[in-house]
Amino acid sequence: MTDLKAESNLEKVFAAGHFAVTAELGPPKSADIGVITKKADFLRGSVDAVNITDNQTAIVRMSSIAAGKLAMEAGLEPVIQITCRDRNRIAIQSDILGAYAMGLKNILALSGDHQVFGNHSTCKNVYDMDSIQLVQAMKTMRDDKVFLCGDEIKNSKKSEIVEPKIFIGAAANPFGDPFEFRVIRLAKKVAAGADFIQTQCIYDMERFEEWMEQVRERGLHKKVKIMAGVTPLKSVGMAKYMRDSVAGLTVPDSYIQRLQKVADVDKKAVAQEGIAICVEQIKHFMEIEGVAGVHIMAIEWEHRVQEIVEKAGLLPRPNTA
Amino acid sequence: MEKKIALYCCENSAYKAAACLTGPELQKGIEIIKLPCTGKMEINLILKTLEQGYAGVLVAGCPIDNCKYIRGSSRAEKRIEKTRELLKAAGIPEQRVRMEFLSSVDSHKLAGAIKEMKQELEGVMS
Amino acid sequence: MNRESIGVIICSCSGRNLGKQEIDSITQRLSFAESGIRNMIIETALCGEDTLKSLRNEVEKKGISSLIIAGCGAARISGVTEKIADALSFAPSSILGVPLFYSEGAESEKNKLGINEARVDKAVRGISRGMNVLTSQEPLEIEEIPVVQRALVIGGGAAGIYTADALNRFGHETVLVEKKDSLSDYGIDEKKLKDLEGVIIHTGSSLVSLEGSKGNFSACVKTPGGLEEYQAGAVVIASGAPVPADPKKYLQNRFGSSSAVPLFSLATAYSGLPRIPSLRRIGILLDLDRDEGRASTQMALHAAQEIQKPNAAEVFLFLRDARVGSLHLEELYDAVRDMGVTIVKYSGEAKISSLETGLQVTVQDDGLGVLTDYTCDLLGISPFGCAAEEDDPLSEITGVHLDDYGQFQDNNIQLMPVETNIPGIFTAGGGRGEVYSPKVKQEALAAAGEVHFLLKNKTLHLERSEAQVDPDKCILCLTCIRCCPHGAMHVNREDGVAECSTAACQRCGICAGECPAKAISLPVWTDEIVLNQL
Amino acid sequence: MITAVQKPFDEIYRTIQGYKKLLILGCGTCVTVCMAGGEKEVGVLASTIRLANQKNGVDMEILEDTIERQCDKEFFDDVKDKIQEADAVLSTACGVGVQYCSELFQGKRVIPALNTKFYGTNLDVGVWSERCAGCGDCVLEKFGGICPIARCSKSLLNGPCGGSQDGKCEVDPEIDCAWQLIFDRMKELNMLDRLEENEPIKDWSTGRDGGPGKIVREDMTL
Repeated sequence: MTDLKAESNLEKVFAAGHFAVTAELGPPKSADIGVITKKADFLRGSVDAVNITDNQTAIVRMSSIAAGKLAMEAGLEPVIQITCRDRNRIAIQSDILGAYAMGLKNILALSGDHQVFGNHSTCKNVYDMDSIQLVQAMKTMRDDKVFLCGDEIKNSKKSEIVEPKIFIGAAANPFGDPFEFRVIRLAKKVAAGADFIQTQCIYDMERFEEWMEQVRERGLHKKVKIMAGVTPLKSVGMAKYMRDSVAGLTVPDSYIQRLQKVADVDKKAVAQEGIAICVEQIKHFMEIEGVAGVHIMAIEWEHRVQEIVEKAGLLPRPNTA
Repeated sequence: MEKKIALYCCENSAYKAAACLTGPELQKGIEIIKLPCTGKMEINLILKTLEQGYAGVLVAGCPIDNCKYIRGSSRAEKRIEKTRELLKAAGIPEQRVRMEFLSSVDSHKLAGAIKEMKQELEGVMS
Repeated sequence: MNRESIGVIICSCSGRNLGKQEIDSITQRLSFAESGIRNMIIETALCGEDTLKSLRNEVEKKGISSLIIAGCGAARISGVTEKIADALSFAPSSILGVPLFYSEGAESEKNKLGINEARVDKAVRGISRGMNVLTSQEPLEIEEIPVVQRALVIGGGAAGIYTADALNRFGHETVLVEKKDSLSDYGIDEKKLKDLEGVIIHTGSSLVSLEGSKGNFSACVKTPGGLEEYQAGAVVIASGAPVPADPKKYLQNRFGSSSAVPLFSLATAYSGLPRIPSLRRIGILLDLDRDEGRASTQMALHAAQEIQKPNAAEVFLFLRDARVGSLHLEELYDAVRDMGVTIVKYSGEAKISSLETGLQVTVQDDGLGVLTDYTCDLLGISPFGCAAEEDDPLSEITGVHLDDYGQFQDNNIQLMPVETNIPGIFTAGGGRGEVYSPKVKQEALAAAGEVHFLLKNKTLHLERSEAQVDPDKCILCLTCIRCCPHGAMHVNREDGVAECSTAACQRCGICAGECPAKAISLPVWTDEIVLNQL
Repeated sequence: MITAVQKPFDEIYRTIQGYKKLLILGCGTCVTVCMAGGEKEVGVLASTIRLANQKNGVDMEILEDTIERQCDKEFFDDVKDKIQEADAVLSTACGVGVQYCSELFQGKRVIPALNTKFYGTNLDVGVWSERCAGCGDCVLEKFGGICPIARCSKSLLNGPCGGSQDGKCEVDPEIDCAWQLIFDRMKELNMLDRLEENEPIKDWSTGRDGGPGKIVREDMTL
């Protein structure tokens, strides 16, 4: 086994050469712990780690670190998401120390959705750093054992250095514009120190393959673990919404037609067809050189994740303990 | 109190139409002021007219695409719209300012607009 | 202006104006003491030649330097004031017309020798207001601008050549600039070209820049021999119709089918089609992107006639409106219809879709009142109905506006046919959408006439009533320069302020209405003067 | 240029209540160019207030004046007396002018009539667009002359976020994606390789975050 940086479960799964599986867990819009434990029950055993979103779409939720700690207690390994929207470098470095101290080892850096989309659209955003700089910041703290200001990470002159050993994640959107910049941005994230990448959810397999080709041309897949993102389609309506209203997403007509065909016969069977498509996609990802795992974003559909993973032939998940 | 209307007319069209207004009910309480083009009409001139006690200001110029000076009527239209917004924001009936587009033969149209405006003013100023 | 030098003329002609008693009442109410009006002149038939003569004497005798003329309705009064200003050599701003509004039935009331108080009231107020206006304004200077005795004609097609020829005959030095390498490319005959002797002709050349204004433009022309500078008193834009450069290619690309051909090559394309036992269906379409004129109608009718003649085809002619108001066109139209050509008048847009063979034309058929499909083996489309692929660069260079169709000068009833938004620049022919040759010639002559009218006065006497920029207030925000429809505003770089050209300014006041610093005023129409009328 | 827009009328009207004599003071520079507070706007605002007062039966005398710039004290000389005479000044200057006016006239109530917006350019008559955020450490050289701090909704320094679509920003399809502009420009300049360099965390202390700014040109101070 190679030298591990953070010794998280996710890192170990990658290191052992497995095709990794992660899912997503959105913290509650309240202080209700039950929401987390319930979702955790669905996911436990089916995935290697779970992303805990950070005030996703700029809507206030329980903090990702607190929810991550609760998810860990419920038997999951969290990937803590941190956006650059709400905190400056002081707050973020402090949170990284705190998260690590509580045993949270995976952190994923994001720019964050702009606040205009959320429920506090009149607030001030921060963006002291961007996501690439945040990746760099985590690497600096972990590998150079210093804060961004250059001070060593220790409590006093005499005390020892205790740096946060974080497995560093970042996101990639293969479909945003300008397309040519997408792979440059990935390269910058890798250069900044990202250990793993999760992509935006993918429907347009052709465009994704095109992007992966660019990734391989630069040899990036050898430097970073790339996890392809998927979101199972629950209905024809959802498919059309994703196609028409979500920036940067294209849902091929063939998928929509397949769902529509099923819907015409039996409306209840559409979800099953959506899962079938998702499983096909995962199997396809496993064939693509350089894809090291899948990130399943089943929005409010956590209870179907196990079925998807199972049908993709990815159960049971490896035990790294 | 007599509700007077200041009728600002473009000399190329509406002024000629205004000259042919007939009937005492149309001539009464109407002050006709000539402009070289409604594009000369400034927002502040409209407001100052209202300040002087006029109940309404009716700006009448050439049809948008037949302004002798190409864009005078369209500029006037926008300024009148802006003036109405200002009045509304100040709690003053926006009906007190109005714009009409007509050619020199459209006396009947102008007469209609004046009648309508008088009625509207009757409604909002009582 | 002081009150002593203002004269008031009330016209009491036999038109539907005021009666004697009413005039008496007016003069009484405009009492000297109160209004300061000293010079009251009552005239009958103000516009007559004899009256003008006696008026001149009276004005001189009394030392009158400005006039209020009350008479006629508004529709006529401006004409009358202009005429009097001209006869008395008064500056336009020193004569003010006060229309005497009359009501219907005034005639009969006058005969009754009664007094219509409302009318008298109006006249009194109108005249008093005129006094306020004239007394509150300073006399304006007159600027003399020498008119450069040269005309510049851009474009050497039919319109340009006829214009240049006419100007040549008027005896004006004329420069003709043509893009193509030879004028004969347009099929103008030798004889006509010979007429142009004396005209300075630059072929293979184009206008690069145009500055200045009416009476004194300076143009830079790119010629094969290098750049040439010309001063000119007037400019005529006679560039061609804004049609696609290669209509055949354009139509083929646009409709993805070689069955769409330019109307002028329809007959050739038709004769190239292989013979089949059944009748061919041939379409002819006008008014595709814009309404077309008589030239297109004529071309379409001729094409229809030619193809229908051998009786081997069924011909459909699609048009929004047939323009046949010209000698022989009406007859031709009837003849074509009698031959069996189906004429489909449509409204709205014509939709053309490509079929496996041929095309389908879908139009709202005015006659049937429904959306109807017609399949055609071949469709001849008039290139003059196609939208311009790009704006004529002359628009950018000269500042002359293009209409929605990309043509010079929209159909603005306030402008004479060949006038443009820039004084001193005229336009004729294809560039403004006219391609029917008798009409093109007419326009060319009209444009030449306008230029002649401008150049024949060696000097322009212009009253300095153009928009005035207060240099202390102007902050050069450029708003006026961007807004002026006539290109009259420019930057005075020396003083760092905006400046208005006396010759180009049309006195519309749009700039004054926009200026955020209130630095611009229109002398005859200041806020003060306008508000004084209330 | 500094740009501004007029505050909603009811807000202005509320703030001027209770004064018997109000001076509306225009500024003849930036806010005149952006059509928010020049002589014309002062006249329009004065008339609108007078009309509202007429309607509401409010007794208030309104004076109007416009000076060259409200950010330089010499220009206030012409209106000193008027300011002293008025109970309050309604300034149609940017935030700088309003404050400076109130600084110069101790004890005088100075009320803003505008909302100051940004440093921008006049794209066309009636259209202004933000170009600079005044960060105090210009980065334009690196980005082909297009500022990601002022023009990217998230001020990202290392490339576009995932919300860039067809050259537009996810925040509003009216906004151009600054990074699309930067990318296109750098491509045109044949300098795309420069965008591959990781841009380090920015020192924001040179701008607003470093506290209120002050510039002293020692060679110029008297």
